[in-house]
Amino acid sequence: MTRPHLTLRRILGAAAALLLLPAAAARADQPKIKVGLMLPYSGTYTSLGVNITNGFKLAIAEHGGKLGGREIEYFTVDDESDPAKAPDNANKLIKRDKVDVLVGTVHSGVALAMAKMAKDTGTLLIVPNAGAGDITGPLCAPNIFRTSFTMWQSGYAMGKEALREGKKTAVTFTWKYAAGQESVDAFKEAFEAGGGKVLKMMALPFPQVEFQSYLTEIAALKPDMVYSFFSGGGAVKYVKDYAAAGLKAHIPLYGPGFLTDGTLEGQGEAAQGILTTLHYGDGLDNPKDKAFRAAYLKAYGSEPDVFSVQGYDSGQLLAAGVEAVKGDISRRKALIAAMEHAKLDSPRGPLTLSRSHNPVNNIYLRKVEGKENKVIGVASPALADPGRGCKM
Amino acid sequence: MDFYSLLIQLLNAVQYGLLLFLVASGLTLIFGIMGIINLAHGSFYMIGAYLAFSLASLTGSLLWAVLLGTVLAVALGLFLEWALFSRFYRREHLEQVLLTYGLILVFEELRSLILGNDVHGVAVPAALSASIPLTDTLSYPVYRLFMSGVCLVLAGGLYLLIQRTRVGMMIRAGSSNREMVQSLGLNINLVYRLVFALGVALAALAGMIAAPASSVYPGMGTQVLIICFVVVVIGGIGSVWGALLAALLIGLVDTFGKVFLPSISGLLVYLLMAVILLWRPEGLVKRT
Amino acid sequence: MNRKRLTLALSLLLLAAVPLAGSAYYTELVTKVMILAIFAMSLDLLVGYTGLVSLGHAASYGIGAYTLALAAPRYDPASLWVTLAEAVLAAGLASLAVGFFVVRVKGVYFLMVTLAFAQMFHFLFHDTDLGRGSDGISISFRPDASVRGFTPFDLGNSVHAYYFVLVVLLLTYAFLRLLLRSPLGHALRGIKSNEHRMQSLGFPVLRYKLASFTIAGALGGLAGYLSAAQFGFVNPELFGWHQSGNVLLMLILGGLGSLTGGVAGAFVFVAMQELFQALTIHWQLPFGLAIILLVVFLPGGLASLPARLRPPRPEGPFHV
Amino acid sequence: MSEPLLATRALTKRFGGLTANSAVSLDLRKGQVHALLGPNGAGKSTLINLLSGDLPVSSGRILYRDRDITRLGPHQRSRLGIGRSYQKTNIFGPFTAYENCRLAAQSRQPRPWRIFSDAQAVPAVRRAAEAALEAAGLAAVADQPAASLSHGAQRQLEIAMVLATAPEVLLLDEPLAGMGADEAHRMVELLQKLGPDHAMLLVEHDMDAVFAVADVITVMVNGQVLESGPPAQIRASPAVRQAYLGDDDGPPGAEGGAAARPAGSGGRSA
Repeated sequence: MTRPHLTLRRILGAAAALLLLPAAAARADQPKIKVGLMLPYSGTYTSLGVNITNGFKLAIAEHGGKLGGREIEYFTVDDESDPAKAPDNANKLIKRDKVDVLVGTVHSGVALAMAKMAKDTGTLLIVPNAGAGDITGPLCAPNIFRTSFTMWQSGYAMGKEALREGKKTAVTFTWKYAAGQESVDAFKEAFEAGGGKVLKMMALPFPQVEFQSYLTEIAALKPDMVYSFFSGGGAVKYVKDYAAAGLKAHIPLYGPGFLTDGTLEGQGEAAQGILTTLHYGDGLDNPKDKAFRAAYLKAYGSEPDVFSVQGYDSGQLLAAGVEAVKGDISRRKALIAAMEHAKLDSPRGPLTLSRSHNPVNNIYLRKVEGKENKVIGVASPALADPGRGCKM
Repeated sequence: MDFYSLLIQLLNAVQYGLLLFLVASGLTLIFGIMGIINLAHGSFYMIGAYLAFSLASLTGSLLWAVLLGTVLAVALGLFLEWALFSRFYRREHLEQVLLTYGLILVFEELRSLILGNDVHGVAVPAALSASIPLTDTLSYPVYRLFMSGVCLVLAGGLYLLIQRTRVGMMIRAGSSNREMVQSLGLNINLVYRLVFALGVALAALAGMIAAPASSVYPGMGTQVLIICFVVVVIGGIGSVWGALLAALLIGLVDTFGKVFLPSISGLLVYLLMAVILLWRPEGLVKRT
Repeated sequence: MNRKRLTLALSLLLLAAVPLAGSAYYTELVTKVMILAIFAMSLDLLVGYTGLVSLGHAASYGIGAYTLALAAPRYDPASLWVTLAEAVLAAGLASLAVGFFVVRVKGVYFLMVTLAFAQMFHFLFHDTDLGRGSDGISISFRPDASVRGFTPFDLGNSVHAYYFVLVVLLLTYAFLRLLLRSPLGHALRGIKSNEHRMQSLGFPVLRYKLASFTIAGALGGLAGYLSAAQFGFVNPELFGWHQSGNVLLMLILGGLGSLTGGVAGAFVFVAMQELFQALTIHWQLPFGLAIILLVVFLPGGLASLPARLRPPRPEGPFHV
Repeated sequence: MSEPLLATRALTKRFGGLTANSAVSLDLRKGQVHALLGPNGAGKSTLINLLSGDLPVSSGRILYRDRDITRLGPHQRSRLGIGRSYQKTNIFGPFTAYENCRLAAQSRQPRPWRIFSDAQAVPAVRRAAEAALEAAGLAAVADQPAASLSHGAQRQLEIAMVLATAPEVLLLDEPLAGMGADEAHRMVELLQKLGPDHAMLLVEHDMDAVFAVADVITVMVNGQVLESGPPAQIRASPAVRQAYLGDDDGPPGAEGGAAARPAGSGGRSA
């Protein structure tokens, strides 16, 4: 049994420990613009978080490290791609550090929680990756922007492309989470609208990678094609298992770009020839991309990828807004209007925003050749997400 | 469903079940003999898989990786038993839970520090990388047959150990009774240490041979741990043969659940457990 | 006794004063800690008083939280009082159903089975259409406390929310104190001490254990509900076994079977977590090591520390 | 003769290949102390465990007032009025002696689910607990933790707890085990006092005690009933002498007293 007089000492001790924690790291005297970077710096998506950060900082550096004459102060939080910790983490940046702009993140579940917080508190949010439709759908708000994509865009473009290639039947297979579900739904929407038939929509819980029994089923169903969304290590394994199960030669595999982006090293021979759709790719023949790649390589010593581009465009978008109000970010309406109407010169090509603050850009068709996702055409030019459910 | 798909799904189920058995047998042995509830058992599976990954990239051969990895796993088991677990045989289960919970955090974070958090593939050895074609679209990867084979060999070894040795007598008696063990003329401390190391090695070995088929990824240990608990609950606590039976049953339910009831396939294994709890609260195989 | 009353009153005063410091962040942080304290106290009924070591208590927490997420209308605030009652009821009923299976097994078996059932709920909300997968559900509006047009407080205001949670914490404490004083409470302690004898004295032990499991679950649901209301977001990780492990850890840190121990444990736990997180992103390493060292060298938890440092009393209670 | 309160019919219990009780039939009547004798391993404790429901029956029946209770759980039998004590002290160590008995009495309390009432404030329960302590001679140590009591007092508490549940049938498993002479004497007095109002089954190795209180004695060997009858009949039985005592040194419980305890039984096993 506890001795009663311990209670106070214990509670006091605990409370003291809490209060001793580092309070807000800085109480800035100069009016710096506080940017909160809430991205994965540990976990499966570490490299994505790092590349987005690099891209973002490169864009700011190109503006001389200042926006509208004000310096930028960064606050970083590792979101661990853990939705359970998302409200806590976002809260730290918004309430404790009182950031002006929140930038994040990769994982859709975390980003949804951030969008919710941003909507509640009015903090400006720029989403540099997560493709969940809801962020610029029901959760849309004047202060929420996205510079990446929605899952709908690449899925829809691939649905159209598959029809052009004469496919009649398909099976879809993805992880059972919003990003995957939205991707295959968009594919189905376009594919069936044009007369195709999706035989079966299969999904396994994220982040499981035991594909074997599903592959057996695909073989039994014998569709003309398979449309799959997986990413990262899961995509590496999936593409290899798909080939090992003997399916690749008979039933071609298609997917959004994430299926083969940043994964070709591991996928090797198994990935060759796979067609994917995405808003970026290798061998884009435009000057901005060449300049960006050179600058990025110089600054960080590594090749940029699609995530670096998205981080870079997030920086560009923020710059467009803050420059327009000459650093006076308290002029919210003007700031937001400037961001809404920004016409960015992105490495991916021209980039504007839709009414729901989602990027409007080309979706390219890419083919895996060696270690590259070669752009072989435009699957859908200037494709805009329909922004379903957004009332703004 | 045609004959060949059925056959392949059956092979998938058996392969998954055998792998589960390998992990769960270590858990049930350690519990049955030493009375230790080890939440960190799944971590040994994870450690095995990551050992296979890093040793295979160092040595360039999965075989060497598995051999070296097994030695390391045994060493880890001996060390942990000596440093920590030997102090906990007479402590409450709650404290064992706390200890092994702390171990999970440490193992996971060390893994993250040393090897990062990426999902990694492990190459299937060239000799085993082929697939056996069954129909024009259906084929079965040789490596998966190999996995089942290894699991069967290990299960056979376990059978011999349990049926033919004095340590095995103790395991069959399911005894944590020190006097009885000593009356068999065994050095109790040594036996405990070896059985613990054996349990660790079985889990790690399962992780190693599973690595090429399942990839290595953070959190793989806890997933397998919870399923192993279900195996032990269904099979009967401390019973190795119950574990085998339960693991195969779970393999079947899980695999065919994915085919026939995909929307609730994740739940089926737990529903199976609930039914068994009602029907036989002590598990399928009761220890006598 | 006086001393105990005094310390409780002082602790309460201290807790009541937190929002006066004016930091929204710390107000919300302590709100979170108090919610965890309710959660830990609910588990104490099970572990500390009934002797049932559950490693699946997160199930009730998750169900409480998901009840709000699923019951809340998408474009309007939900009624606090209605959804709160629904959450407690849902978690209680789910615990009753799970309890029906798990109270039959004992010891380590109980631990494994509760963990497995919590995982089942994890999959239920993760895999089926009920819970929108691993991304979870966001709750667009905070529950509304108004009754017939009168709004006593606003949960959107972090100070209001703080005092609301503080009051719920006190009510939970009072409820459990009363419960433990009642015949049921005495019977539960009897079961913890000697289940076999309780049975042979004529107590329907399974039914009592089921009652304890259900009440603990309902209160766990209460904590889960409050957390969902505070953060406006739920996801399947709420059912995760880390959640169950952490609350057990809080309880052990603070001392089992004393209710206030759970409260203190929640504060110590969060303080440790925040401290280690401030040190390194690999915070689980020192955290895990601390747990291991604690259990190796301090089996009774932090609560036993002062007693260990004090010289042993001459007249121990055990003389034969 | 009165109707039996508790009876067994061909009760059998097997553990794997071992038969611990084989076709045991006996009757317990109100006002009768029925002692069970036999060497260690004869199946006496097993029989008590079968009667109390602690062990499931392999075959045969148990009847309580002619009602078949073979399948009832231990707590249900206890509520019918079958109380038992344990050979190995089985009490609530951290609780006071009073609370041990109060808890026992509480099991008979109607409406146990009133979760906002004070357990200590139920007069009937308090009275029952106090009476049981008084009867067992423990009133002086009522407020001491049970674990801190002397061994003898713990044995008395063991009985007091059973009494607090106001049973009709008492199944007492070696109540004198490990007691000193004084304590044993007091316990025998208590048993004599309880005899007339209860049906009692007494397993005990202390021959003096058995012959002092028993109305009927059943001798078991190897799980079977060897002989059953009044003490005089048992004392005189050649079969009992032969099989159980393994000698013919004279009648058990005669002037030899404690010295005549059966060989190998361990006497008052501690």
